[in-house]
Amino acid sequence: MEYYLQLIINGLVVGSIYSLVALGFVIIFKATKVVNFAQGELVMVGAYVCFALTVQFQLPFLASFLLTLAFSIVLATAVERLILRPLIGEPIISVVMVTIGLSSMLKSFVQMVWGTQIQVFPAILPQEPFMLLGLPIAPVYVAAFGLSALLFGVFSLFFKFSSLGIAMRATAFDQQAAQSMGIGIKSIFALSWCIAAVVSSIGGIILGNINGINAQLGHLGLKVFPAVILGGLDSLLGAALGGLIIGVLENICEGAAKDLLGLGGFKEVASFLILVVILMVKPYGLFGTKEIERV
Amino acid sequence: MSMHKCGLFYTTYAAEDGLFRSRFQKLCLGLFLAAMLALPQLVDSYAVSILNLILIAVIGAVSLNLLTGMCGQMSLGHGAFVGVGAYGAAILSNAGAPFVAALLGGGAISAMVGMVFGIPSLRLKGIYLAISTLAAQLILEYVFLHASSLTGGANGLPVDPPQILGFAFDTDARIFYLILAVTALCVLAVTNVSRTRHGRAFVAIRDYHQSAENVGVNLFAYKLQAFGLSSFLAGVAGGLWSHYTMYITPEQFSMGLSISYLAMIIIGGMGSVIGSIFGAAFITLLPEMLNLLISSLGGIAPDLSAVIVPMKEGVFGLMLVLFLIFEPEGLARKWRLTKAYWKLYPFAY
Amino acid sequence: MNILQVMNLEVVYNDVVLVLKGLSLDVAAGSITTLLGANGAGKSTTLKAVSGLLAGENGKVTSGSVLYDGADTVRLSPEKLVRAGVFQVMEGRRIFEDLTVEENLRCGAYTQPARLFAHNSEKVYSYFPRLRERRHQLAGYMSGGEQQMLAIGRAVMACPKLLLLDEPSLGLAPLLVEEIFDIVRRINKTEGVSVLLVEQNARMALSLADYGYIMENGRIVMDGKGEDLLRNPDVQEFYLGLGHGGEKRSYHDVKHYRRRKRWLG
Amino acid sequence: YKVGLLSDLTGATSSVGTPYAEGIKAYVAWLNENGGIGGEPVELIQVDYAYNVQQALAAYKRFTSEGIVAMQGWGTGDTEALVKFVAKDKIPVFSASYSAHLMDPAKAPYNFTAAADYSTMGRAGLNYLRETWKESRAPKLAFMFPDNPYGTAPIPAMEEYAKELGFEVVGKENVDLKAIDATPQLLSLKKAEPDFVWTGGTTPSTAVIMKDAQKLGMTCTFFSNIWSSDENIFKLAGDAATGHFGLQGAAIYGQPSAGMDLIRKLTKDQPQMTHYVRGFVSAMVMCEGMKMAKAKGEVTGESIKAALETMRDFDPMGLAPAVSYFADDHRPNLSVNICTFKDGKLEFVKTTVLERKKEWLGL
Amino acid sequence: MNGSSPLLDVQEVSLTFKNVAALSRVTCRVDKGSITSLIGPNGAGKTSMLNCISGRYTPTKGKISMDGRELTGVPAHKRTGFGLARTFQNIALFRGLSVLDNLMVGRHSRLGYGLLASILYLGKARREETRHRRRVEEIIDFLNLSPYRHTIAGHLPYGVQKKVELGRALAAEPQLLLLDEPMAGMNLEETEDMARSILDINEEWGVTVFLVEHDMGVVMDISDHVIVLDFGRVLASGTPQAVQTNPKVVSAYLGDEDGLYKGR
Ligand SMILES: Nc1ncnc2c1ncn2[C@@H]1O[C@H](COP(=O)(O)OP(=O)(O)OP(=O)(O)O)[C@@H](O)[C@H]1O
Ligand SMILES: Nc1ncnc2c1ncn2[C@@H]1O[C@H](COP(=O)(O)OP(=O)(O)OP(=O)(O)O)[C@@H](O)[C@H]1O
Ligand SMILES: [Mg+2]
Ligand SMILES: [Mg+2]
Repeated sequence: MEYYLQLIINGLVVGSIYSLVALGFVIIFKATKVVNFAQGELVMVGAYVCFALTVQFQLPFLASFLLTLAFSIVLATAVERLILRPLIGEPIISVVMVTIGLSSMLKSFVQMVWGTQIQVFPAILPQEPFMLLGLPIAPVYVAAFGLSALLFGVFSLFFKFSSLGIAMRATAFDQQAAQSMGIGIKSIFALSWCIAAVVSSIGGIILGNINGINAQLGHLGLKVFPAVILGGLDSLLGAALGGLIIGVLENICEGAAKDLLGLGGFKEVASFLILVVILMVKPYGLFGTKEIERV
Repeated sequence: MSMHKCGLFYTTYAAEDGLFRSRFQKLCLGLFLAAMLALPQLVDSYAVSILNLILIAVIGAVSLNLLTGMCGQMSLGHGAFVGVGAYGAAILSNAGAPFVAALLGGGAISAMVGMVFGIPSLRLKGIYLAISTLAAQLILEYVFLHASSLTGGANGLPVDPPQILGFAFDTDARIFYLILAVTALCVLAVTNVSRTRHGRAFVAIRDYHQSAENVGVNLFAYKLQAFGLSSFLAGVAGGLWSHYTMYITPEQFSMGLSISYLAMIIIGGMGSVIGSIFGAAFITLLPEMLNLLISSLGGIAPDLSAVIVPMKEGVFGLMLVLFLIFEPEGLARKWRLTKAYWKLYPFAY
Repeated sequence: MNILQVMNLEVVYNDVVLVLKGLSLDVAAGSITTLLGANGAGKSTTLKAVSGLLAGENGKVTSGSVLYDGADTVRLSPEKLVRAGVFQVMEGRRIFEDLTVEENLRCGAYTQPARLFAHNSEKVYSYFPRLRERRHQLAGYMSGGEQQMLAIGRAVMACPKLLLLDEPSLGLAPLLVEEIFDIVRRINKTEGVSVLLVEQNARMALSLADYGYIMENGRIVMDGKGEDLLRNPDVQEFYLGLGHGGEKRSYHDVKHYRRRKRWLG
Repeated sequence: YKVGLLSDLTGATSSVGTPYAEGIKAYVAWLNENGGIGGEPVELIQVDYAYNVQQALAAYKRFTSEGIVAMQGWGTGDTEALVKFVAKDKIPVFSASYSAHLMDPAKAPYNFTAAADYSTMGRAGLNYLRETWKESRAPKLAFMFPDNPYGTAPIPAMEEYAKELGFEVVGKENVDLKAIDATPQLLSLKKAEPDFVWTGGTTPSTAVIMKDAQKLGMTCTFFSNIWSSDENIFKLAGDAATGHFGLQGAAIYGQPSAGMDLIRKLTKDQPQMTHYVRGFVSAMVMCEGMKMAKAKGEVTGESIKAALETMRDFDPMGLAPAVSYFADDHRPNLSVNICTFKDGKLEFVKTTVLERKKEWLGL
Repeated sequence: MNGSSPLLDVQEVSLTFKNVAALSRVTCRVDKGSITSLIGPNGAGKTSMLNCISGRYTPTKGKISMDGRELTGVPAHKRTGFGLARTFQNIALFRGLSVLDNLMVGRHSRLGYGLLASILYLGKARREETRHRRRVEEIIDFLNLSPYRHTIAGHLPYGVQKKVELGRALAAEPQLLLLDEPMAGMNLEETEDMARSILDINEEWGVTVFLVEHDMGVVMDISDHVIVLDFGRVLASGTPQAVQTNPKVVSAYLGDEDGLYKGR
């Protein structure tokens, strides 16, 4: 029993990383209706930039952290302007494909600048794990957990109560109508990408602390899909919880599939399998907004 | 002075409906086919093998276009459906089935699997469905790897080159004719579907599923048919692939393959059969061209090529982005424009 | 004093389709002006050209000018124009369906300081008591009329000086049409908002408006005071559906020939 | 002579594929400066296939149409996909995919490798651990590997050999190559208290395992295969790696030998990864085969293969255990370098040599 | 009234969404050969009623039958087989298909060949296509759509799109045609045109029409029978003359008496 309990805790802990990345994804979706397949690559680029500044340029961590955020903002603005804005109003598959193209470009960019070797992050956070119910937990995960909780709280309030947040949701629903309200949709788009890129870079920095970085780091983005879809694409709560749930499910499945079915390596598939089942029951995820379909 | 008709007039509906409406078009097609038939004799085996890869990709792309471009059901698992066909055909072939039977059998298995994974389309739409097909991709990859008694698991599965009536298609040039024939049939099949009842129903579902239902289209049945037919053809592509490469491993049917099929139909033009053909050629040729470029640069400036190598993936991404931004209707539109120009030539205005 | 002057406006869509071909009209400050015309005549295009929303649809003003309060606004972005007091209620309501009624109103008030929100929303709720009942409901689930009220409510929130209304009566029940028009009149009278109204419902529009324009094919073909236009026999025949004696025609009597009389313009 | 070089410079395995390809190129460049193959240079045609089988296939076709006589391959997927082609076209291939079934000429007549297969490595590791095991009870063994062709390849062979040696197998867990966390798998293993754990992934995934194991306070010793323990292990795992073992098919940079002196000269004392050394060796063995073929007559794919199969105890300048191939057995040797992780460095321990058992061929 | 056998019979139909009762115990009928109109304030449940009939919504309670055959429980796509076709309040054309193909989709349920025949496109499929194409061309002529035959529907002007939608519904050769606000957003000329088409469809083709419309000018003029809904209930039902003088209808829907002409 304790074994399963530990699996659950570990799942929550790892899931918080997924939540963190998923939140960035949902922010973009909520404000622009863009399904961003390059989320993982945004995370990766953030990690690399911070790495370059701290290790290659020997800047103090705080300085390089802030510079990384600044870089993310520049990158996000450029991406939004050059790549996504021309696609406003195109069908979903085009937008998906353009972000896939973007992910290739970002990956290639990282390989060109930093090569394909594994790079190691300086240890920013304390390494000494602490115990929770008999399970040692690395401080990195606590940081991820705290951060995703914080971001979730802040952005939930932001989207619910602030004018800007409401304007973002309005823009996502109908850009032209939003424009007619005097909402500057260009700045809304740029802003939402910036927010998401900043969140992602922070995620990248945390992730880099776990196991170094290489050009394959972006694969984490794939992990985020079960999380956001499970939670509902446009729900921050969904992203936060979805990440945790997927984390836990993966752990449980790993344990249970072993114990019960003798299947190995089930972890990776499990989350997707469960996802499909849940979607069949709740087609818009747990907290996603149902598309209003009236004729 | 004789009068030539300007523009095309049809006297029957059937004639208007024909695939190749003018004598000129028929002539072009004939010339094209003749050129294709002569090609293996004229170029080296590398070029023929690239053609083979393109033709197989054409089937995959055309079939994905049927599902995604025409019926509007985005699939991120097409590569895995190709894989199902590849394994299915390989297993049947190894069990002694004749090539044609193995190929069709592989397609049939793939069609069944595709329909099973099409079931979520009953309830899911748009990106939610896309993600559930991504699940199909990962689940199928898992099966390829773990059903080792059938698929050879990690070690992969060897296949013999195809044989029909004792004739072995064991060189690039020989198998080229076989692949060409199968590809032509598949393309014809999709073209036919696109201009008949089913194709129209697929587009109707894509454009407005509510009203499609009210004109009598059974949404679920037709979506399943789209999934089924699309994966059948994907399976045929897989069968050709496995018999062509003679050795299949799970890695060959990864998510990357699914994405490149999507790239093909995007670059070619969604919903357009001819576009899928262009797209398949483009995406297959792109890395080859880049590699050739890099090799030739390597001779001149080795340092430069080291920088360019990692750009390859970036170029792929950039192509995708540029096409989506500047030519969202893909190469198919370029083709239409060119055709329209030549049709009126020399009276183009 | 004209709050809006449109002079020789030409608008092109997608760089090819010329939709407005030298259109001119004026809106006197504090008045209701109506713009009538067939489908596709370019009425909505005119409004979008004024409010700056053309860019989103690949449309461009190629010549002519739009003077709002005496200043040319052709190059201004829609958000600047809203801040300057030009607000368009778009055709087809275009409410944000997955936002609540109140959130929709907050979008309308986006350019206004937050402290005015309570006061302005109170004003909207007094015009449309039904919206108050539904303030926390998702707007997408409301009926057509309620959505139209919300669309106008959003405009009220923005405190415009010039209100552009595009077919506000579309799909509304007769009672509601009347109600909406009453409210437009009230907004005009009590707040002094100038209104440029595009309508298919010529009878209502002309009886409400101080001045009217009739357009065909991208040009103004006739204009005059509201009541004058109402009495004009051509208008009566083609826009009001009255026979020559001024009595209502029956649809059974409309014969199969296609009437396609156009004013020369 | 033209030789194809299929490398992954941008794909999933590019972090190790790049140094490997560098090693190959360095050797060939050096050889060409020193007389080539009997006076004729070896021309490498390099293609990056981004770890994509279809591109590998196209690259191979390009190689053949340019008339290569031999090829340096790379990963599992592409090597397997080309097995039948190279057999038909009679092109010997040296690849860095050390699956046991590639060693069997009956199945893959034209495939060669310069290092022992994964199964042999695993066996050698077990052999060494058993030798050093002092306690009287049977040592407990567990496996952790990614669920992919490469990861699963040696497991059955190792399980069998472990039983033979008197290990008790207590668990098998999968850890994905891209895993950022191996806690659930380790938790499940922890119950079984293994003494030794095989890690058959890549360096990043091994590092994750070692770190998480240290965190969980596990005391087992890890021994990891050729791709999961290179110089990066310390960068990633820190001192969590200390004391564990890695298996190598070639020398570690700095391990003294004639070949190492050469490499030092060529790389101007820039430290290189063991993959570089292995690529170097692979090219050397291949070129040796070409030289032998040249000595007998024409250099063709067929003659290279024939020459290689007469190769006996060829010493690749001390950079790797001596290599011999037989017409019915393409295992280069059954010798594996065991090294340990100490003081932030890889340290050579010994070379374990196993008997060339017929029944192990291809398994 | 022409003929009194009910083609469509709605019995005690109720429809509730989470907490809204869109329809409550609605009973009404549409006589064969008639033009029957359904009017009522916005949100009264008119579209919901059409949706129940066409199978988009499933009534929570009650029964709908057509020509004596029970419709309840029949999936939407099978209802064309009962002779039912409809148009939508907001244009719901297949934007990517040509006008011709839109109408051919309208005939979908009348074409019988299967997927295999589609793939091969020989013999049977080809003959059927040609045969039905001929029929569709007649409808195109009837609605004066010939200039747009091969135009992509999404590129057409609003008024034409509305007509194409009507054409698509007609292509199914229905017995009962449900029209949801066909005149909305049209000017007088187009309204007259549309009204004329509806009358022709009714008179010449003998199609029964069930019309939802806010344009009282049209409704009162062309209907044989009018049903008024309010808050999901039948408020009144009868001849146009009877309905427009009904005080309940006036206060709930029409407003003052000239509300009648507010439509125009
Ligand atoms: N985004 C666009 N791209 C291309 N053409 C357009 C676009 N919007 C409108 N048009 C064309 O411009 C013309 C005028 O359109 P507009 O919407 O201004 O007409 P309208 O008078 O408002 O008609 P309605 O009464 O139908 O609202 C029409 O022929 C229409 O097809
Ligand atoms: N899918 C749905 N989910 C929830 N409520 C709905 C749904 N469809 C309709 N309603 C509600 O049912 C009621 C009736 O709506 P309906 O669309 O039938 O009105 P209507 O009479 O057609 O109005 P209008 O004249 O504006 O078109 C409304 O209150 C509406 O909010
Ligand atoms: Mg308009
Ligand atoms: Mg309605």
